[in-house]
Amino acid sequence: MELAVNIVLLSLLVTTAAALVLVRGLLASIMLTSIYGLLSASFFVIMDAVDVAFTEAAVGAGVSPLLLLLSVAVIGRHEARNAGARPLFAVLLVGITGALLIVGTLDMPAFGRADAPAHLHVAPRYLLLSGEETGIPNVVTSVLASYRAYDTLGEVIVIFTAGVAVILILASGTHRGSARPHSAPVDTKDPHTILQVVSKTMIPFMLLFAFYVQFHGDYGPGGGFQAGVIFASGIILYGLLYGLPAICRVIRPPVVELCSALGVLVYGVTGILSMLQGRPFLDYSVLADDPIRAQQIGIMVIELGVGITVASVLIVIYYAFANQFETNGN
Amino acid sequence: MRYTFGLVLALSVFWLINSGHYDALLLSLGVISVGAVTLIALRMDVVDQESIPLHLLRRIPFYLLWLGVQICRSNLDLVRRVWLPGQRSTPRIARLPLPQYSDICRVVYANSINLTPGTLTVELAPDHLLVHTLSAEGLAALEEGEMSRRVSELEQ
Amino acid sequence: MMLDWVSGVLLLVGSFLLLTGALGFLRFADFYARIHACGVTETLATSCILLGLLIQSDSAVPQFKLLLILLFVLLSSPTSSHALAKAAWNAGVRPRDNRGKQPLPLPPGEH
Amino acid sequence: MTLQLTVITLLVVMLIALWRACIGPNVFDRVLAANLFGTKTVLLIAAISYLHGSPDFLDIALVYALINYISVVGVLRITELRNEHAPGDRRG
Repeated sequence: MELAVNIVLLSLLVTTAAALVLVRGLLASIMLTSIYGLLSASFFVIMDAVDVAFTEAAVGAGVSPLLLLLSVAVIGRHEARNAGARPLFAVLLVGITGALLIVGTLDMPAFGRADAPAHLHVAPRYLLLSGEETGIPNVVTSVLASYRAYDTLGEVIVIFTAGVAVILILASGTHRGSARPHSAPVDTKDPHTILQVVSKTMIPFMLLFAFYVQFHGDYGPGGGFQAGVIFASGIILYGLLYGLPAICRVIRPPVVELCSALGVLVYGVTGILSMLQGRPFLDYSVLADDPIRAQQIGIMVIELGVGITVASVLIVIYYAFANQFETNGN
Repeated sequence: MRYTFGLVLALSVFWLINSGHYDALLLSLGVISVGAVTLIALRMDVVDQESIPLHLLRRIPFYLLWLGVQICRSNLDLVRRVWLPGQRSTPRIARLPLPQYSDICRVVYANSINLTPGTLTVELAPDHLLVHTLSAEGLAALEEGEMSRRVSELEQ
Repeated sequence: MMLDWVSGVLLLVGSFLLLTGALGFLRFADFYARIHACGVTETLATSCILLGLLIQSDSAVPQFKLLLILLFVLLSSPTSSHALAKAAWNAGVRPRDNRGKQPLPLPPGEH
Repeated sequence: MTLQLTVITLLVVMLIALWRACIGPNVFDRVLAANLFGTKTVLLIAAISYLHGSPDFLDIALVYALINYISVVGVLRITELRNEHAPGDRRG
């Protein structure tokens, strides 16, 4: 049964990818991309990678099609036929790269083999001892936030950099270096009564669900990344329905910009705290007397940092995009 | 004030159902989270009688029961239409009057129309609805106005 | 045992309705008619399948979560149908008859 | 047994939705197909989590149920903005 479902899902994935290449029109591509995301999430669930599936669900269902839609609103929705391009060269390049990748997979151990290097190195220790060493039932969270905290710090900084880059690219001339809105309210002659009333009911629950995901990452799927995305989705939904000025009154742009840096700062300071006590960077054992308790506190604090950064960067990106197309019309 | 209290109550129930862990740390985090969300909701100005329709609570169970029966009936109709292609269906698009006074009732009415397959609200203007129906009978049933009357009664 | 039967029947009815909706989605000639076909699968089929799963479950937390999912789906799916119909209407897509040939007569004042 | 049947039906429905998303004919059909795909994913994840006997996947289904319709709202807003920018276009 599982094998059959896997085969069907994977062939659907390949079909979607092929359709993505063939289809013309950017809105159609966005919709196919979102279908691709949904399919990968189902696939991850079947492979038991619940945390990855959760991230894919949160990003693929809401935020990523939305950001793509916003960029399409800025650039127009028809794909230009590029006259000067040489598809032959591109096909050759892609073909060679693909062939090299396939040759690379030949050396890999068969899927699910017990003696694959990935299962022999540190994985057994994570699986057997992480519960004792960190006191956290969800192995993914303890690996992500404790054993591999350096990598996660890197990821958070990448996200922060993306936010900074979007501000730098989309900032307008009059308000340099910032995505702060300076446009008139959107036209309200066509009110979205149904959407507004339903969203009014849903938004508080979306935000609370984000907090739930943030704080229950120790026990089930979830954590800072997913929570940040869900929180930002709630805020962006409000912004879409009530206009940019309204959402900027609720959460002021300078505050969000500050928060996106604050999250990284919280993460980094936690690491430096342990250095000050003579321990390695990001060794949480100094945070409390009991080492397990210390691990739990450390993981919770850095997950909070991750959540704050992810949520604020997404909101900053939304502000920058929305600002762009709401002013372009005037 | 009533609505804020209602929102806090609903959010707390939502947290407790989802959480499943009832130790001191997570409960206090829950209190903080509910507080923060309530604060944001108040700043967003989404806490009012539209999002927390306390005044409808007393009558809405009966309405939902009636709506459930309607949904099942129109589903059967649509199943027939899909599997028996010989049936002539005559789609219609029309305006319906909106006697309801409050936005919440208009939204309940429009969304009830959307929930029953075969009828669909295209636009909700202040004084009328634009609906698309899959068949002339569906439009006739809406124009007869039983659903509209029942929604209006919710507020009394 | 009895509950297993109820759950099985609910799941079967749900699957049948899903298939019906998908078939309608494939066959109807007009965009607005296709939204109606999706409506079938969204409301009753989702309720049937989620309730069927709920009966199979034996602990409280998943049951409540399934109820929450059902509640939010029932809130958001009619709303998204409406949003889509409105977006299409605003973009100038007008409904056609059941063969997708003739445009429907519009009520006075619309164009 | 019926659970397996449900999963198979869901996969068939997904295939049909994908077909519709590929052939169109207009943009809104594709949006509708993506939306249908989203709700079917909720059901598929819920059903699979029961098939595996581990109902903690339900959080993922809950996320979809909460935020799936954001992208439809985005489509609505963006078609509107485009109409505001192009005064020659028809408005309903």
